[in-house]
Amino acid sequence: GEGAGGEAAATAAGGKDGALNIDWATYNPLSLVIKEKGWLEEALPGVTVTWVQSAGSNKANEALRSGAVDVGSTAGSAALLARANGSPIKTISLYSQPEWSALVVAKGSAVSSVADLKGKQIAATKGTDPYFFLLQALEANGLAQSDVTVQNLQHADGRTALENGSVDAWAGLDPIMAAAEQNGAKLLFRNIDFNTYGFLNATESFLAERPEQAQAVVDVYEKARGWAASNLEETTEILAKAAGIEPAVAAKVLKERTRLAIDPVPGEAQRKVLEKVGPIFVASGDVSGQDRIDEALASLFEPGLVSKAVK
Amino acid sequence: MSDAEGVRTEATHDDGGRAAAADLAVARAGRPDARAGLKRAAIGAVVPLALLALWQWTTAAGLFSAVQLPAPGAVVAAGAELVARGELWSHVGISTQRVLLGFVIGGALGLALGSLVGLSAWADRLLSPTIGALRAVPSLAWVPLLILWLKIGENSKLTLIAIGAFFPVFTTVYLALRHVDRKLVEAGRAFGLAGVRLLTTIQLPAIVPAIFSGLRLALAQAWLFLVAAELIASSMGLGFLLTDSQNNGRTDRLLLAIVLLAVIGKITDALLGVAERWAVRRWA
Amino acid sequence: MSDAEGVRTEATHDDGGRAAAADLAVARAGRPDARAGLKRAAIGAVVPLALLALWQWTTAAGLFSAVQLPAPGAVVAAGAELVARGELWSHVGISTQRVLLGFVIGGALGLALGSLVGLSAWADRLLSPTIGALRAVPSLAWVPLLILWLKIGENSKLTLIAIGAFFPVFTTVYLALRHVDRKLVEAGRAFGLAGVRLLTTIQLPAIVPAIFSGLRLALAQAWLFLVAAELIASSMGLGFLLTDSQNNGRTDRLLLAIVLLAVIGKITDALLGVAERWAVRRWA
Amino acid sequence: MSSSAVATLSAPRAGTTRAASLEFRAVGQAFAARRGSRAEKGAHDAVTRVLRDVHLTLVPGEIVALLGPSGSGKSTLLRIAAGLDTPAEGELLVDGTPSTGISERCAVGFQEPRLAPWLSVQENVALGLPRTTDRREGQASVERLLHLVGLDHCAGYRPAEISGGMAQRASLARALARRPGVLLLDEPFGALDALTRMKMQDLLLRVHEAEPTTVLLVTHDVDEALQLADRVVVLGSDHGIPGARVKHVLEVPGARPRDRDDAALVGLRRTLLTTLGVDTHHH
Amino acid sequence: MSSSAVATLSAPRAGTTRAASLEFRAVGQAFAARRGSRAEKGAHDAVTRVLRDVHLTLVPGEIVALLGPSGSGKSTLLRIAAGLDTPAEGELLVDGTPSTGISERCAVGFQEPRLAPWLSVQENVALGLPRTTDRREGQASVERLLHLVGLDHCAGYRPAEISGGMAQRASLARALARRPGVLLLDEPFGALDALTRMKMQDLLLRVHEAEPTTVLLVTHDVDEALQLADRVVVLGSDHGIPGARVKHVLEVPGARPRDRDDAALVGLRRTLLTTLGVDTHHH
Ligand SMILES: Nc1ncnc2c1ncn2[C@@H]1O[C@H](COP(=O)(O)OP(=O)(O)OP(=O)(O)O)[C@@H](O)[C@H]1O
Ligand SMILES: Nc1ncnc2c1ncn2[C@@H]1O[C@H](COP(=O)(O)OP(=O)(O)OP(=O)(O)O)[C@@H](O)[C@H]1O
Ligand SMILES: [Mg+2]
Ligand SMILES: [Mg+2]
Repeated sequence: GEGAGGEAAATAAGGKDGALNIDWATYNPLSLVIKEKGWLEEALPGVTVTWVQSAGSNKANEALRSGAVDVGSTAGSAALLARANGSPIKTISLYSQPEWSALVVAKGSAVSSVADLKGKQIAATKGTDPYFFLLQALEANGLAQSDVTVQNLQHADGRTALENGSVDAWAGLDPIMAAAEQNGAKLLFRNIDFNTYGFLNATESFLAERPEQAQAVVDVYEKARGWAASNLEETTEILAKAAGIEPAVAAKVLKERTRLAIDPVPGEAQRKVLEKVGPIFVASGDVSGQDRIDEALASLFEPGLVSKAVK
Repeated sequence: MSDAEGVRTEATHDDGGRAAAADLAVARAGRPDARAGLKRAAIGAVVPLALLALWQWTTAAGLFSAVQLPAPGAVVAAGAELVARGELWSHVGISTQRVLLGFVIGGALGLALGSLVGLSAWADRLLSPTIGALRAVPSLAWVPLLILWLKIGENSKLTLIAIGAFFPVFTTVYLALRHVDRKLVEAGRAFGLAGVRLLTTIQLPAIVPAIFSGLRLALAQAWLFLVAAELIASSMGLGFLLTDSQNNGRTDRLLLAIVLLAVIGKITDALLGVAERWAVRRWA
Repeated sequence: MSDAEGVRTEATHDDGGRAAAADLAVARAGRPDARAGLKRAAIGAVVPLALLALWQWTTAAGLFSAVQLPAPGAVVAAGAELVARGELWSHVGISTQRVLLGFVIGGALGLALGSLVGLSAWADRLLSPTIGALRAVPSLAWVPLLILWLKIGENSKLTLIAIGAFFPVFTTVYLALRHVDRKLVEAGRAFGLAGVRLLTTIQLPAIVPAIFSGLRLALAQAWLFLVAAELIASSMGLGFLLTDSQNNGRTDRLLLAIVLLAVIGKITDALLGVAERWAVRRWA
Repeated sequence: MSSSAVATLSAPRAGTTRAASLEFRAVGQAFAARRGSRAEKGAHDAVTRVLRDVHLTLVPGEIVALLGPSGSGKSTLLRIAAGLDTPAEGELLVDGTPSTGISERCAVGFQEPRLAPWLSVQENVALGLPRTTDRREGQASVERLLHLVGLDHCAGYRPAEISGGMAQRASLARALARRPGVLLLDEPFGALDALTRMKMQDLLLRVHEAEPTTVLLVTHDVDEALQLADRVVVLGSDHGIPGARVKHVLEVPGARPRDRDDAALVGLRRTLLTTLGVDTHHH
Repeated sequence: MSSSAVATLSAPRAGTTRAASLEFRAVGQAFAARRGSRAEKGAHDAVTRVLRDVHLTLVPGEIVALLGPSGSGKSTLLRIAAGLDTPAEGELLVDGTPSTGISERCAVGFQEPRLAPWLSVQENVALGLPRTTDRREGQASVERLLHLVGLDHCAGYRPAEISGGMAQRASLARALARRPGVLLLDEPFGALDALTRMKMQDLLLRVHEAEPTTVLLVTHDVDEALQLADRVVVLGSDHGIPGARVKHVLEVPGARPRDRDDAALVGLRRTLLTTLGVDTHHH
């Protein structure tokens, strides 16, 4: 993780024409490739590109909200939540369909199916993809949320809690989940369709004021997608280095759990998942009404740029 | 009492003892205590109200968008919504309880260990390097360790808050004990006081002001550590509300949590201030 | 010097002045300073070494898995790896720089405002309620606000650290100024000292011990706030290493970050301790 | 401790500080009993009256000694003169104008030495210098004063490293450094042995001669009062009425230095001791 | 301030505290110059010698007055006797056995009152009570002592609310409360007016009579020494040699109370003053 290129330069963040502030994140492999290769700087000569790391969807949203970055990567659910709560962002592309969440049990656990989780303790981080994954998994297996106790823990802490027996299962997130697996933990339940995709989002003002830059970003992402597909080993290396994880873990994440070769245009598939997640936000009070979800879902996608790029 | 530059002379804040002409005259003129208290509160409210007005103005002027900085009204509305859902008081109640318990435990340990290390050269050499190192371990770093050792129950939360409260008391007591008036300590020793009796008769009373500055910092730090503590498997509490709203982008609730933390923090601090005034009247 | 119970008498730590028989005898016997320093360090290392042994034993005995609690060796290896990648020193360097700058800024402001509020009844009434409320706002809560106001550059990080360093100094100075020996202040006033001259000649020197206990707490708190500060869009620094390793499940790096924070925190604290000893010799 | 040193001390700025008159007009003082203290419980009144109706005028250049039993209010009166406390009743006039607050023209030697523990003896004495003093000149006069009070060998010592009597002399030097219009001294020689005491009394007289300032000197030593003062004022309270007032004022005859065995002084001594309640025939 | 009160004070526990002997054997004391202080710079040696080769034995029940110029080391010697400092040379014997550290059998009245500011006068005096004292008995004897030193009306006052002389009396009462085998008093009457001083001297003598304890009394008043002491010891240094030693020891004849005008005493007074450097014919 260096690329500290812009820690000081980032002060100048904001809507200057000659500057682009964009995030990179270990959960967005394409951003790592682009940053490593310097393609964005290449595509936008004369523009100062500042790379800012996002530690998670929540951090990316925070940066988008404050205008600290123009383009940021989040999970689909997080993008919906942000938009529903008034953040002026639009999804301009999809960087992956990841299977970053699953239900995990400890080595030697007696739990062998989701149904066994009735009455048990499960660790999850509220408001994140693993949490939504858990709720969908429970529903799909005929359990209500009230049938289990959800312990709200940060992702890394959830793993510790699982391993020291504080909880019976954990709605895990990669790469921590992959590392836990190496250590003997078992994936109890997985379903890639319960994950909400990786959304590349831009602020509305950025799209309105600097559409050429936005187009360039989307184009470069497509270039990276193509390159990553044919250079999986090198992509793995880049991820392992950036995230500071074992190459084996990185390989697992990238090769088994991430689909990069997807249709990058946000549309029906994403809407279907998000329609399930939306009401959960309302029920938990994180969003004050279903109308806001509906509104957000109706206005979130901005497929124009990426449609042009894939043509 | 040449108080020309508005710089307070000692006498002005002298609660006990010496009351010269002016004070006597005032005392004769009746009890102005209640009115003075009101006036004091009014002056204290000036800055917060000004900040509030500034806040209202910036949002009204559209300097920030509503997600960036919601208007005060929106924050109040978010509070009302939480009240309506019956959640606000649980948030406030559970956090206050955690902070107070953790503060009492950490503060008591800080006082005890600060006294020991401050007075015993052996304990000083043995323990203070370790304690000094632990002091710089951030609250967030304790979280995984505490989960590992104490699991995810209430214990680990209280322990973390107690850790936060421990260090300010420990440090102030430890350092203040070195500077107790030597003549007084010597007098105590000359009259046969030693060890715990010397500590409680001379040394601790002599540092009552320092103890209270440690306690007030400890209470503040307990509130600071609350947020980290409520990262440990909680679904209630102001710290939880804060992180949760931050993650969800509910800036209105986030600000509500900040304001509540500030206000409740200030209230608990003011209560401690009352205890301090009593103690200072008694001991200093 | 009846030091029977191992409880230190004042005289034992009396750096200046009075040196009775025993000390004179020692002085004549040559310079044992270096040896005494070594011995002191050795005693101070006992507890950390014991903790290290305990750590090694628990991991060797398999009480915790390697991800829960990696063995000390694994942590050292993680450190070596970072050194090899040339990253460790950048992490350490940038964090130390941030902490020191923030500490200097926050500490200076704390001293100035603490003096003002401690001495001027007006400033006290006007400001202390607000400051008391802000004191309880957790570091994590400042993050979104600072990003909003100062964007994500170095300024917002330094500001957050300075906020952390401000309050301990402010609080200790503010409270200590109330308890400066009245007779001495009166003597100063009788000799025509007032305002800033009274402050610098009598009041501040009289509270040098309190100032230092504030500064030491401020330095510790600056390290604590570092982690929150480095949540603000950074990709370097020990706080970043901590959160990043936590997110990526690199427990070995996480522990490395904790140990480094503790060790560097203790080193900066020890340096401050040297300054304190000098100041105390000069002023107390 | 030469006369020339005293003269040099005064020389450079001679005339800048003029002796001032000091007048107490119907001055009274009272203290509020400490809230919550046991003292309050039995008391009918929460206010203790210490001084009442004190009238006293010091003409410029005069030396007045203030005598009175322990706890009678001597220090309290001196504090009022210094402007450290405001009287509850009456007023204080310095040079004919009512004075509140600390006057630049007064210097105080407190009953306790009140030296700043973190300053050396020399730095403590320098605190007394008038604010406008030139640095070099100030240092020179501090050195001269330290020499005069016999502390030149320990100019760099801290207050904790000197004896009680040495601290008292340092405190005296600090007050003298101010070269004030009114010099207020609260038992300045209380902690000194006979010889040092005589030397210091001598010093005071010589300083006064070189630069005549108004002096109000609290003492508990009748002989000292008679040796030094132009007038002796005795404070005391009337039986049953709380609050001390001026009970006696005695003019002391004869120019200084005075002979202790002078008949007039012996008579005055007896009168004063009797006033203070000491039976001079017993013992 | 009745004799019966003094008697009652001693009555309940009479005989428990036996007067002890006190012996200084070749005692010397030196202080290290403060590191970094200016005092050090000019000095050849970093050590200042204050006492040298002090030999002195007090038999049980004896009253010895210690005289000497200001800064000669009187307080230093008293501190050694109290076990507050260890002598650099020689040793201290209490009742014939070498003593280090604070002895339960000594009580000290310091040169400054050293009252705890947060305790009332009464509580400060109670600090002096031996540790084994029964609560009620302790309270009674504190009350009696406060009455004897004339502070009964301000038992509940804090030290900041009493005058210098009152504080000194409170400090004396605290030392007396201990009913020690050896009573060490450092100028206990320095801040008192003539009448109060006589009363307090009287009190000391009566307490001593009721319960004869060994007393080492530092004073700067030659008359006081002659009135109270069995022997007068003068500390002083030989010219050019640093460090004070015992220069003179005088037996004072006559039983107490003594007449001040007794010819023998007048002669002794003159001798002592001369020893201390005061020319008794001048002034
Ligand atoms: N701050 C105070 N609060 C209450 N009472 C006080 C205060 N200061 C002084 N007094 C009272 O005022 C009286 C006079 O005190 P003052 O110090 O003037 O006496 P003094 O004549 O100087 O005595 P001494 O010779 O013992 O120094 C005492 O009875 C004392 O108790
Ligand atoms: N802590 C110390 N460090 C250095 N020197 C000291 C220290 N304490 C005392 N002295 C020196 O020892 C000498 C004797 O001091 P001491 O207090 O015994 O005098 P004293 O006879 O009691 O005088 P006084 O009558 O003025 O009280 C003084 O010259 C003083 O400077
Ligand atoms: Mg007085
Ligand atoms: Mg002395």
